[in-house]
Amino acid sequence: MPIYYVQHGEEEREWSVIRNGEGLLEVTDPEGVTHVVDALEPQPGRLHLLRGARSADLDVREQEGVFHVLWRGHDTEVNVLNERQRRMKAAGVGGNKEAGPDLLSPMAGKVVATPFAVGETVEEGQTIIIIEAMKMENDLKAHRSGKVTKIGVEVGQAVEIGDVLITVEDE
Amino acid sequence: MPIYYVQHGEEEREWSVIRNGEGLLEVTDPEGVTHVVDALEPQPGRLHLLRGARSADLDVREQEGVFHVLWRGHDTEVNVLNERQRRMKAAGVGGNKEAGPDLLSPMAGKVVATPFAVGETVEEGQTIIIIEAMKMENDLKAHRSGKVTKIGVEVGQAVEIGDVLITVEDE
Amino acid sequence: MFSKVLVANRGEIAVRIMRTLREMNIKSVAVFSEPDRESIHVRYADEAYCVGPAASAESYLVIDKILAVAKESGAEAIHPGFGFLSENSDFAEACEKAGIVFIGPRSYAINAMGSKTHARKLMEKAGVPLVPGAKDAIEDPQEALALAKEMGFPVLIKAAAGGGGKGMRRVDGEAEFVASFEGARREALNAFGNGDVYVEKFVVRPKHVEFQVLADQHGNCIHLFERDCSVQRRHQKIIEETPCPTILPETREKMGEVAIAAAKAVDYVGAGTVEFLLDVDQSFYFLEMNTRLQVEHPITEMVTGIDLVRWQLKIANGEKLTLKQEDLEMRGAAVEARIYAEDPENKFMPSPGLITNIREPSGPWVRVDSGVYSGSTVPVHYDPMIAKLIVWGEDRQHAINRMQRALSEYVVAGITTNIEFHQEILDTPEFREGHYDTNWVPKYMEEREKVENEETVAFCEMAAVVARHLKDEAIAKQGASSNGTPVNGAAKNGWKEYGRFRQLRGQI
Amino acid sequence: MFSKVLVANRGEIAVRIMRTLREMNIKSVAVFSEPDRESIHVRYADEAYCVGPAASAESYLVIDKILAVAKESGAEAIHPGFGFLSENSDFAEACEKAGIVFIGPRSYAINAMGSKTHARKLMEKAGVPLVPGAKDAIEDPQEALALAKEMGFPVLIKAAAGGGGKGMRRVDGEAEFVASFEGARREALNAFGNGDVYVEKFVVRPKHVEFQVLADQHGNCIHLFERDCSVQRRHQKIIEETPCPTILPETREKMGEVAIAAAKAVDYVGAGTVEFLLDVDQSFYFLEMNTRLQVEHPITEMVTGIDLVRWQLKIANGEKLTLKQEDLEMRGAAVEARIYAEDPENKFMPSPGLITNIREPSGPWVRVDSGVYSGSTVPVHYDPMIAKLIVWGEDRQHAINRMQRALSEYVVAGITTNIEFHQEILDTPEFREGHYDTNWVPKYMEEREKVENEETVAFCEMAAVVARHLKDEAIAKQGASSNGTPVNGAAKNGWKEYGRFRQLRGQI
Repeated sequence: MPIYYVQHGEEEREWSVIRNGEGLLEVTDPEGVTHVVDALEPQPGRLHLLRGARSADLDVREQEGVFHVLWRGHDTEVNVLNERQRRMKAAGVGGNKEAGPDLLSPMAGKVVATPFAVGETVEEGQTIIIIEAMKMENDLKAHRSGKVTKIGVEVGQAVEIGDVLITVEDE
Repeated sequence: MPIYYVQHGEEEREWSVIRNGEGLLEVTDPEGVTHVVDALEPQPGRLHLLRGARSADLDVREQEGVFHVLWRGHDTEVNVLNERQRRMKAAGVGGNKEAGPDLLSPMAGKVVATPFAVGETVEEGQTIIIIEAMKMENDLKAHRSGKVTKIGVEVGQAVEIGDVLITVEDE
Repeated sequence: MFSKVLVANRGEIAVRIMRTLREMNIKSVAVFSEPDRESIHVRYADEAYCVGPAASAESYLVIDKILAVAKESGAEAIHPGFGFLSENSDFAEACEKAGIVFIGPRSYAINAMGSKTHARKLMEKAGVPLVPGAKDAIEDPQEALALAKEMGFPVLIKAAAGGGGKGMRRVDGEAEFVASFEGARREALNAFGNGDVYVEKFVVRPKHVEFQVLADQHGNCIHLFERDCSVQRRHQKIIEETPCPTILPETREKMGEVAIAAAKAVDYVGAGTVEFLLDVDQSFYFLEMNTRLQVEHPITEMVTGIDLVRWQLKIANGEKLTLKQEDLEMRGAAVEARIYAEDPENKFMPSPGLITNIREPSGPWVRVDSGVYSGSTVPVHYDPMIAKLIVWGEDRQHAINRMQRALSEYVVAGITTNIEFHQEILDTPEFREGHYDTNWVPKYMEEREKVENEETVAFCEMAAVVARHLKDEAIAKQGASSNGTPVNGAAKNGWKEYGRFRQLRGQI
Repeated sequence: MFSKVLVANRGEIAVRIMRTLREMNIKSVAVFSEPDRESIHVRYADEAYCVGPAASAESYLVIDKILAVAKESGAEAIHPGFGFLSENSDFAEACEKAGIVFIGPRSYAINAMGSKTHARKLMEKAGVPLVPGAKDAIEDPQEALALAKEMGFPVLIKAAAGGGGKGMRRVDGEAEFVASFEGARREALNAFGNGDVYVEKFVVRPKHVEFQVLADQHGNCIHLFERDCSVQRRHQKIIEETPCPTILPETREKMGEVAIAAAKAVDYVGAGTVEFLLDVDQSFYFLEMNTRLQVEHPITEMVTGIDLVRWQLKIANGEKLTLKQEDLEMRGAAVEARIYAEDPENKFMPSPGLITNIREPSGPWVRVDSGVYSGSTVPVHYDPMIAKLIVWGEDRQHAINRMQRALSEYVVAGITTNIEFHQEILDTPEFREGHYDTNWVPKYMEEREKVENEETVAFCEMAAVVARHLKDEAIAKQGASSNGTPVNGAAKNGWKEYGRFRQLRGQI
């Protein structure tokens, strides 16, 4: 029976799913309760579930291993791994990166200002870079206190999501 | 330069298309006039054309070699073949079937009545079979005059589009 | 108010009802037949229960199954929508017995209005004007023929239990009478489980004008003005509008009063519709009363601003009608176009199947009550109406122009629909002038010559050629088989690749 | 009337204008920047011309290019929408010189109202009440600081040429003043090509209430009631509604008269909006006049039944305003929710990108003015507003419930939007009671504790587990690589395969 592992905060929750003889899914939750679920993908990216009689029409898309579940406007992110993925993660393949000294750009946009120079000290929460996107200036705060060791971008430069902007290392 | 053949009534019209250095299509119509066309597929099955400045947002889907072009509610069917398809058709591969003695079902539904028996004579246009679909009875007329040689369906039977219903042969 | 309501219907009307339920914070319970597992009303509901196979007689029409779902789910009331069990008095009674509120009139009113012959007698007594020649149900074709000859052709054969044009035939002469009579009986039996039909005089240039009524359990009854539903084919309505373009204000007032009298004659409760034939001389005749919500109810909602489904629920819950006749006002004009899965170029044959792509119109004063989505299959088992397009305008002209705009935005690919046919109808002088009657569409179809716009045809040809070329390019690029469908991204990126190097081009 | 009109804008507002053009049988001409080749307004138009690269300053804002397209296409008039060139008097003048009708006021009115300092002087003269402390543009931060200290914190730094919250900063104390001042100047310069800013007293609990006006070229001017736009964040409106829930009828009348006086003071022509601060004691102050169509114009359209874009066109064409103030009536209530591509859980960071799937709400009294579609990319270069959701209701309560229903239907996948945030805001007691002011959202955000519904979270977890399982099943079936996305049909047919053998299951 396929087991799935959901990361919920610190906790890892174990689910299992099996398709029964009638074509329905038997889903066992972390408390050990088994639900009979009729699952249908009416459109690409859409999932309609009948858990017993409860009807839920969802949008479920996977982005980098995380499932984004949209239900009636509510957006929930769920980290779910199958057994193979969990083994790979345990072996360090494709695992999450440790939060490091690099500040990554959370958006695409244009660099407006970098108030700190290399070598200067910043406090966590101080504005460390300003990025313009969609006609608004967005102040990005330092993610940690420390010394600026590298500024990876120049004023006026276009940046994409995930680009390394500034590196702050412990003093 | 790829040539395309459009069947328009009895006539075969010749078009050609080539992509120029700017990535735009140069489309030459049957009169020999060349149009510069910027073609984009914004969504699956959708086609947006800029012919010069003229903008047209279309739905274009191919069904059995025929293109259905939907533009602002208007539905146009276009038979278009590329050179290879035209050669194959000329060689009798995948060509259109001759209209034969078989009456094919134009719809999915249930047979309600077959007023004629095998051996009887029908006139073109007489009701030869009644099919219920979507709660309405639909009278299908004989497609030709002749003698009923075969009734391929029974009253109460479900039929699909294209099923042979009744065969009418020359007397 | 109820906390949970079962909707004993499918498709667009089930969704329309559930929308109001959600706005009222009432949980909705759907029922569905096996092929409707993918249907939009199942997706929309809070709960959903399968009630059997495709055939309505084994699923949506089985009273015991519907009631079992109501009990199982804890629904306190059932909304029947239209069609199916909506005008079935046994169902209304069974609900009552089961202690579940039936959202509609009492079974007495359904029975009284459900048999057209009975209804006519009641209406006659209440002083409601009737079409000449109304009679009891007849079984013998020869007896019926004799009657028809007596009142003179054309006559109309109608199902006693019927509605929606099923089991209804116009007969113009003696020769075709018996065959039509039997066809009507067969259709009626099939559709309603009751083959009773009757014969009446056919009024030749009538408008079908109906009045919406609302009545509460405390004796209050109002009307919400008229709808002109004369654009019909085989007694199926195609386009409805309000106000009726030819009704005079004094006629409206009179008809409204008669509609209320008709409803009161059967102690009506809930939302109902009194149908009339309106003659060119403004005289009018009672046709029948539909004891349920009507397909075309949205146009009334648009001009009055009143949510009819909400009032159905409030009335069923015993609340008083707080709307006063004198406060009601029609603002502007509304038009509804029924979107059918059918092929107008091929005798309006049904066109069920997979909808590969749908894009519904929107924007100012456009409403779509839809029962389908991209990727849904229109099943062969049920009504071909897949959606309703409703628009509102400051006046009739604006509403029609807006409807044309909305239709031009409507994309339904994969199946054939009557969208283009609507555009054609709306552009005729007859429709623009508003003087059409219920016979107009069939007459129009006979005389119709479809003129193709040469320029449009040439443009669409070019589009098909371009589409073929893009497919061939994608195939060449991917080395796919010649039947392969190119991935969307390919053509899209193709453009992007080249697009970067483009300047303003020659246009400016 | 014009036969062809150029729409010098993009996205949802361009489409909204083109919809009215199509309803009036006027051809529409789109302009687009290179990344907007795929944009919905290009697809919707009758003609479309590329006017340059992504940067507005090199495309949408280049007067010469827009005019060249107008000439090339033969457009007789230009509708500027909002933003971009809509309040640029040079553009209005250039149109006039080129013999093309600018759909908006004369350049004099744009200039008079465009400079807020100038506008305030004019308004003062016209007897329009003003917020205390309005002054001229200041260049020196120290001089500005002195002024701010004089009137007392908090103060507001505003762009003289601005609008839409750009170049606008609230400053609560001396320490942050200079940095904010310079930030505001930089933003203003960036957004409007003009870095002038001024400082005014910040009214602490104000409602932002604005009046829609319409004025023709013949001296007639009316107002179409108010809009409450107090649900704001960083001076960006989020939710707008009409009527304002706290305005008294007599205040409405007074403010309406003042709005007309303000418009007349600059010989206003066309559709415009006079913005006020409304205090809890019903006193009000002129803020500014927007000399163009407003983002939130649809809620006014919904309660009045008047198509504002059509009147803009008629007025620009020299027609007389046939609407009379005394005939205008607000029916019911309307609410608009702006759908932004942004992440409320991450400091409202912009979230541009590919929209993988979109499903817009519809049904009774729901309107979507959308600028996107499934498969479209929200570009990083322009405003993050991708659509507007507008609903109407019989009263405020119904409108809010309907908005919640519509939001629950709205699906935008691939990017992050503020749909869930709207649902949260609409459910707060502050919003439900209507007593919110322009400072409420930021205050709410500070105190906000997001409570997750455990049951919903568990259900969504289950959904993700099921989705993972279906992917794995499809992969196993197809032997695809572990990263492959399963084809939709696979899972769907999977169900069908098994579905045939199912009966009613255990539920009934």
